Amino acid sequence: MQTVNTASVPEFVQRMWHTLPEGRVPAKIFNDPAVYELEKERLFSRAWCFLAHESEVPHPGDYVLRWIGDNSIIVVRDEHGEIRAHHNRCTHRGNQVCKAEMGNASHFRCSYHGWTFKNTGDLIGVPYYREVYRESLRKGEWGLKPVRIDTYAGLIFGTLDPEAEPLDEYLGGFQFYLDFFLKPGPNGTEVYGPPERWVADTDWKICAENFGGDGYHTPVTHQFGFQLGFYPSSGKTHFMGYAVHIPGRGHLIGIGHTPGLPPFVGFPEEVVEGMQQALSPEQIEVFSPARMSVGTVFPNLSFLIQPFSLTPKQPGLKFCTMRLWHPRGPGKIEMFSWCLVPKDAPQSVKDELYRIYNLAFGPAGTFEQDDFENWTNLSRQNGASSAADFDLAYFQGLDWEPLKDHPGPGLAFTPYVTEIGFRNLWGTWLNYVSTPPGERVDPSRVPPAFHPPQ
Amino acid sequence: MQTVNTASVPEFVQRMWHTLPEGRVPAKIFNDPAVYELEKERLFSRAWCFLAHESEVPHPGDYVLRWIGDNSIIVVRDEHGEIRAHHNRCTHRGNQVCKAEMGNASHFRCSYHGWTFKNTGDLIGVPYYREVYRESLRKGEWGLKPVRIDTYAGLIFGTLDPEAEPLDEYLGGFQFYLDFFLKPGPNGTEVYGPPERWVADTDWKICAENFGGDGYHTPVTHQFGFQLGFYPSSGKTHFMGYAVHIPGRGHLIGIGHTPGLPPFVGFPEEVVEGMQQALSPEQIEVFSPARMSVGTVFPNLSFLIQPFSLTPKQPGLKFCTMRLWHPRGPGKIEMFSWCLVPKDAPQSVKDELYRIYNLAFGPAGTFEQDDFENWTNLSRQNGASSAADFDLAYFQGLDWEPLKDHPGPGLAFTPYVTEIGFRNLWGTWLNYVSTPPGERVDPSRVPPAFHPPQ
Amino acid sequence: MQTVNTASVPEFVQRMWHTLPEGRVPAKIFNDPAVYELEKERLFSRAWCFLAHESEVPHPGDYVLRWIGDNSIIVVRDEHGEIRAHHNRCTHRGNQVCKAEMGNASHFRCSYHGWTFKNTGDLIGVPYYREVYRESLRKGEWGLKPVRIDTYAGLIFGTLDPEAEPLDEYLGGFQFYLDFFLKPGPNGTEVYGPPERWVADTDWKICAENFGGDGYHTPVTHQFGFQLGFYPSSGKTHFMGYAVHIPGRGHLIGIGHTPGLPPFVGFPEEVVEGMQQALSPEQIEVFSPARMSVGTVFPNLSFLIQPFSLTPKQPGLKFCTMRLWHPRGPGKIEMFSWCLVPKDAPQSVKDELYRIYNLAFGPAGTFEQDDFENWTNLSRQNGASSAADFDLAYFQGLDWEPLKDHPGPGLAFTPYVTEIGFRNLWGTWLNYVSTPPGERVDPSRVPPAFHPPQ
Amino acid sequence: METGAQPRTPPGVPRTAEIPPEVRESITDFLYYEADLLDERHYEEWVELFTDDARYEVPVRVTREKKAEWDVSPTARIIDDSKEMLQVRVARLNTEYAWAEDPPSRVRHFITNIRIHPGDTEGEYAVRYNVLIYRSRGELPRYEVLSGQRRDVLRETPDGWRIAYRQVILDQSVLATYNLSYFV
Amino acid sequence: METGAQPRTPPGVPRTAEIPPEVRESITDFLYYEADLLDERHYEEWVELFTDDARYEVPVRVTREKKAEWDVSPTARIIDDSKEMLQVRVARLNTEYAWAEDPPSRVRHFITNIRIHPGDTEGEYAVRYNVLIYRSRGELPRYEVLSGQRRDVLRETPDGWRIAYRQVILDQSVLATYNLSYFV
Amino acid sequence: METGAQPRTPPGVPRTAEIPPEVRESITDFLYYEADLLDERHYEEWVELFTDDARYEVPVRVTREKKAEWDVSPTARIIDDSKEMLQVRVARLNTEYAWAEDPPSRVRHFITNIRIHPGDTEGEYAVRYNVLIYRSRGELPRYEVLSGQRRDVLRETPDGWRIAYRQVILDQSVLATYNLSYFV
Ligand code: FES
Ligand code: FES
Ligand code: FES
Ligand SMILES: [Fe+3]
Ligand SMILES: [Fe+3]
Ligand SMILES: [Fe+3]
Repeated sequence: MQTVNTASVPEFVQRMWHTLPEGRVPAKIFNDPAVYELEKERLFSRAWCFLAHESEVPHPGDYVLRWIGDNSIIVVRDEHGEIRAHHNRCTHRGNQVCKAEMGNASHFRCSYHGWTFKNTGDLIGVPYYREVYRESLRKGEWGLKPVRIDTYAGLIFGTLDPEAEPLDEYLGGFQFYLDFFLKPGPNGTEVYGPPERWVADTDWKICAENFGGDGYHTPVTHQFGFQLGFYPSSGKTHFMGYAVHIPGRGHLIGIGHTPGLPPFVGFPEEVVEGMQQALSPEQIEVFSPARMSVGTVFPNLSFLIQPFSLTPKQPGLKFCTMRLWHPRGPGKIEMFSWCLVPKDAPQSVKDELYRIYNLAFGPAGTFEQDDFENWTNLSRQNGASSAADFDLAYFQGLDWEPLKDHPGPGLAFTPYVTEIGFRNLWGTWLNYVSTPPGERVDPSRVPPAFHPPQ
Repeated sequence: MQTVNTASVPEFVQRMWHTLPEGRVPAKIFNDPAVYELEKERLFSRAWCFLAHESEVPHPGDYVLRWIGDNSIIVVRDEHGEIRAHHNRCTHRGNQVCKAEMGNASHFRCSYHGWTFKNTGDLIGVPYYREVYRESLRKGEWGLKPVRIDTYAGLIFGTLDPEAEPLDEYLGGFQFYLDFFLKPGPNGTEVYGPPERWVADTDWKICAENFGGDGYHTPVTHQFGFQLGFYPSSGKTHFMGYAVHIPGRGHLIGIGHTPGLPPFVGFPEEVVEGMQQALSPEQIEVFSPARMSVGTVFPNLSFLIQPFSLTPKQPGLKFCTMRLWHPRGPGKIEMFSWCLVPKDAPQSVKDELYRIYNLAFGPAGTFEQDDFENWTNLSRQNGASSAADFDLAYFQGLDWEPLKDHPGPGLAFTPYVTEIGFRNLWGTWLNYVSTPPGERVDPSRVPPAFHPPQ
Repeated sequence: MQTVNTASVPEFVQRMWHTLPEGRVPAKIFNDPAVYELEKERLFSRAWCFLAHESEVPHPGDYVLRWIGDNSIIVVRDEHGEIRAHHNRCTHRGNQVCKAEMGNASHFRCSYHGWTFKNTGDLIGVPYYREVYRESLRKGEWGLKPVRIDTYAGLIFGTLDPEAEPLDEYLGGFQFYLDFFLKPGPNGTEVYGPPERWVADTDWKICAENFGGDGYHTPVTHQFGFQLGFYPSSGKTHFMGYAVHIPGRGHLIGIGHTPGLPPFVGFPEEVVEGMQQALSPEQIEVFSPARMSVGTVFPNLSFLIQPFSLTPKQPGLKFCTMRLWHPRGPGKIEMFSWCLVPKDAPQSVKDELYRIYNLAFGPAGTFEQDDFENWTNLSRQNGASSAADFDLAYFQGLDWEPLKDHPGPGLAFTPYVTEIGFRNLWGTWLNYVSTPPGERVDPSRVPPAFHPPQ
Repeated sequence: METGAQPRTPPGVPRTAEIPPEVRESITDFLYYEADLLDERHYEEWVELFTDDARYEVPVRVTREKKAEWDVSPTARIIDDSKEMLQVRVARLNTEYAWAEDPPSRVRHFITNIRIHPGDTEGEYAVRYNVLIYRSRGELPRYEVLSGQRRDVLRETPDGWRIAYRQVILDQSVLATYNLSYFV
Repeated sequence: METGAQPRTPPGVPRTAEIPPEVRESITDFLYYEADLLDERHYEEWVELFTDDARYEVPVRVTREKKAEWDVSPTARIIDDSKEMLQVRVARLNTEYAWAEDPPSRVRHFITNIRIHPGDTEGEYAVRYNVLIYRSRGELPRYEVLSGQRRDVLRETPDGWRIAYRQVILDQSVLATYNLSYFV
Repeated sequence: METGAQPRTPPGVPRTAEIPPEVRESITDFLYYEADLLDERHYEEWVELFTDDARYEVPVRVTREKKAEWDVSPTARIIDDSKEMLQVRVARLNTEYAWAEDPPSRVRHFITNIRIHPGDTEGEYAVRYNVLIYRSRGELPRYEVLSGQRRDVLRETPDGWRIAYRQVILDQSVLATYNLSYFV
């Protein structure tokens, strides 16, 4: 849209190239209409965006309706078992051809004039074709507009950018860490039922940052958990562990440690075995001591594994949640929250994990409630005019040194509580929104997120 | 507003000059904030916009409140029986002087400071005139701001453009076709009660197009009618008939034929007689065989005559609906739906026609429901970012030849189902929104809607 | 924001420099998105904005939450009894640190990561400070961002402009008139309970103008009062009295007279004594004969003293209301309505004054209802496109002469009903919104609001 | 000006005494049962709750001056159905082609303020009550709330209560909904 | 913190047994009748349903911390009327100059959750119930919904039930309405 | 497709006769009492109204085609609590750290359309009713309205009625709220 072009990159965004390396982030990036327009034009139009988990469309014809930016996308498994994504827009007049969140369909028939598309996207039916079109319509060119997709470990991503680099390159080694969430066993994970969906007046970015490893908020935002005795830990050691990020890519993870925890504590026995088969020695070295792990795939997909229980003072089980912080306007999101369970686990274990997840997350979740309380308030405050020249403090770990002997990709730091990865996250974001349409986004332009003293 | 100027004609609108003649229309014109601003500034500010039917203000003092663009307009019959239109804005501070949808008033008294205007618009009362104004207020200059109006066959139109050509020229011969809806007898039509009004998240343009003669959607969108046995026709012959448009003017009509129908079938006897008196031989030639007719006066007033009945498998009666697709924001309309009945018909016939109309149209209408389902979904999909470079297929009849022997004005094509008139409609729209304020809109600039092979 | 700069001062605002001195004001200034952006950037960011009355925060730790423009501001009395104002935004991530409208707090603890600020604004608590910040965070620099404040007679004002002239200069002599509302006795006024708050679709400016002394609307908008016999006055003499404004400053007041009223009629005895002690002879000369007084401190704080009673045909008591017309969007306000009572009056008098105020003002007030009816309708009409080239009539008193012997500051005119002060009000407004960021607003640029014949 | 269209029951002083408790209870149960049939989309059962001579009216509401004679149009209707016509609507909803209700709306009828008066005919009761209708649809968070008053004539039959007449006065003149594909 | 202002009836365990069914029924009918008078704008009849010593209070609701002592202001009121003052409001509405209600609002009161407790005085009952108020006005599709709880004291009189005290607790601190030109 | 999840009570013909009036009255009173405890935030008393074996379910609602088998997910839940879990939520709300409810929401539950059927067990009743929930919070004029149907199993105990099972069917698939920090 002509209403968004280089000229309209707000001053506070341009300023960020200088302030970010010094640990300052302009508050207004967390809620601004012009920023939202930039993100639609330059970020969600080019990044690999999460669409669905393969287990949501297990059978031929199964589909779910999802978003890339503000575009409705059909994710469907075709008759041959191949997963495809199409724009949910009839090519005749643009009517919505799929109206359900999920279902099964061999074809989509438009309810306006009846054009019919196979779930492969091919246009196969045009009423009165001979009578009114004669030669003038080439059906082959008018199928549903396809969306380029790729998958990793059950995750289906899509991008609107034909020039986008392959998903593997985009993930840039973060797969090493994703496996912890996605490979609890040789057969990986599945979703436990459809996601919980709701809307909130929060900017998506603060959520993505928080789940990028904000261990700093836990003892305060979720203080009730300590108060009621859900955590053995006093909060004293809560900051310990590792923070890892992929420079220039934005992806990041926090891995919390509590000294003296037994390996893989809190996982059901079956799952521990599964992980030992599915993970590499390096991955096991990194994750087996973890109390919890939380990470974000740039821009807006996050994962969390943490221990919790239905009542306080229990040993606690480790559940896994996957969440998408989907932007739906300036300072607005639509939330998708899934519980991932090990495909190989017995149903009783899956049920128990889901129920624990449910007490903590989802719109009524005891953790989720307080996170959204903070994020919605924060977004409102950062949307005010005075936020345009208000810099937020991102100083944690500015001068730290990365770990030398970290077995995984990316750069690792200790302790877990730090803001190094966040600076890389916002540097990556800045790189996208500063790169005009037509130019390629060059990861090497992202400034380093830390600078140890010489 | 300075926020709208030539510079901000979106790229996809400019592109249309090239794509439209090839049968491609950018999807985003059907829902975009910048397009809405353009339409306010360049279309509804210059076109002849429908205000009311004369039968809505039969007596001196009768008024109704209507819109031109986003401006509230009082349509009132003054003491001398002359119909007038005024801006509904007090000239002192701009307060709304008329607050009811309809009523009768010899004058409008502003409830803020009491300035009083005759229904002619003249300012006749100013409190404390002598004490506070002395010489400084010339009452003669401060009446309600008048709106230029003109009428045809009971229809009252208004325009905000003092330079606008006369209504007759603007209609450009479409009167020939309007008569079918407006002259069921020597005394024409009247409205049956006040209009039904409701709002919807649809762009007005897709509605105007649909009622410009989209016979293509009927067998699909309104398939229930065939299913339940309301139509004898199988749908097989549904595409037959004529489509007529006025080049450069946008007006268009579709006239559906079903082979072997008796003339004027479905009209009450009295009405048939009335039409035979009121219509010319050429008009009778065109309309007597029509199964149904549906047309749009550019930009957003439409008419439909179609047969329907209270229960399936009845012969069916032909009712007439008039509807205004009034824009109320980007991708939003306020709907006005009237039933027109022959003034001369007996009350029992009027009642029956209205009841049939009512089962089909209005917010609960069995036809209207499904039209709005499609239009709202379509508008939402076409409002997404990806719609900006998504072209819709408008190929029907690209290379057809107009009929040589058509007795009416404009260009006629057969069969009825075609998109030729739609291309002329959007070409006319494009001409308006591309013509900057100050310049005159030149109908001859509108590209031809078809190009037969040499 | 780059979306607002000199280039985007609407044409109708620029036109005002010429039309205002002739008594014409473009209707669209009373409801326009671009105007609202200008006001955020240039007016509310620079003017002295009313925050609270000192009696709302009587004790150390007492706070209320208020607005400057669209920014949330904490007004708090610190431990030493000093009143302070802070941005309600945590300096770490921008979370809202104070969430209640009023309360008492020695410190504000952020619920996200636990940063803790004293009510002086000082940052005194940072979790894991040593572990994660080491040297990198200088606490001294990261307290709550302070807002510059100043007070007059119990009124607390704040400004976001460090360059703003002192409050005294800004008030420019209007204190003389404010005293009538604020000094009913040596100890001044206090609020009677928290304000009534509600929202309405009206532009704040028409409210500020109305309470700047629009005696012209009273006999019409509030005609019921005469009808039911609440006022002895027939309305015939309603226009009499004085209108005063401070040139270039915008402040203005209307003082209504009814011939032959005894001095200070309608005030409780105790209050009359109080005023005689608290006011100067000049002030007493001006106010003792007043039937009522109503005035506005530029931009959006107003006061009214008028007589009213719980039932008609009573002598009536004079209550005082203070109101803030706070903008919350284009053509939208949030309303704050307080009742001010003399601090020294007996409780029974305070109770009675409040109850009378309550019958007249607040969302259910018999006067307030009709004012908002007019203002919301007026704002809607003036928000329409056609309002951009529609000039409103501001002719009252264009050629009047100011009174020679007026004992107070500013320029005084008689009668009370005139639009001279309104022209100065909008001239002052025009001066602010026309002065680009970075430049100083020069009061001398405001055109004279009247020009007597030479 | 009153909002009523003909025939209408004036507010009228409560006449409890005349209505036996079991009638109050069974009419109340009937109205809740009927609402549940609608909200669960049991349309065939629902339409059978109307008598063969039933009439179902939703008049157009118009914004008029206070002094106007009516604001409920005596002529214009949104719905003016016989039982046959209601059956047509139900039959339509049961085809595969009622696009407006596929996916179906999520509708809830909140019935309150039930007041019962003896009808003009033996065995009939004039029942006036308020109805708030909540509707959401599709995967959008948006919802709509309609408010109105229903004015029924209920008839006692061997099969239980039946609706002989229903008029629904909606509290909007420009309806804030894109369609009434559900029953109010 | 509780939302109540004085005097208030605590939720209290239901005491059905103490309230005769006919009292429940007639109080319920009375409240529905009263609501209908308001929604049909029969204001003169309506105001006569108050006792001469009646008080009608709508306190200001304030957003406070959980630990605060009150969130219903003990001092600030939106309305604090005697019967005479209510009569003034009604008289005003009946002039030609009540602009805020011309054209009139379309208002509907939804009365639910009626709970009746014996009052402190013989023949009085403390009645606590929820009220949802829907209002639309003019030719705009917009509408507003107010929610609150009414806390009445109803008195039995020879003419039937009368309202001796009414307090309406509204569930907003910044009211989402441009005026309260209608009765809550 | 029906909206119900298992176990569900079909609309079913009213069976008033089987429910003694005093049971109807006391169940009605109980539900109003319970709503008031929630709206006044007496959570400890409230949670004690559940039986020790109670289950409280809020299933996820999904937008499906008309022909789909379900739109209330048989697996996905927003809440799936035992009494212990409800007690955890209440304990949390009573800490100083339940930020989402400090300041507290202003919540009002409007209970309507109560229909009572005999339960499967002696002394139990299946109660199905509609609930409209109004919530506003903070100093913003915005509010939200949730609509749903509750399907309870109430058990008679020496202490009065207790909730043995509650399922709340919400009428949205994408919830128009940023959290459910209050009980639906
Ligand atoms: S819009 Fe899909 S077939 Fe026409
Ligand atoms: S605004 Fe109409 S008289 Fe002043
Ligand atoms: S946002 Fe306040 S402590 Fe982090
Ligand atoms: Fe968290
Ligand atoms: Fe159609
Ligand atoms: Fe006023």
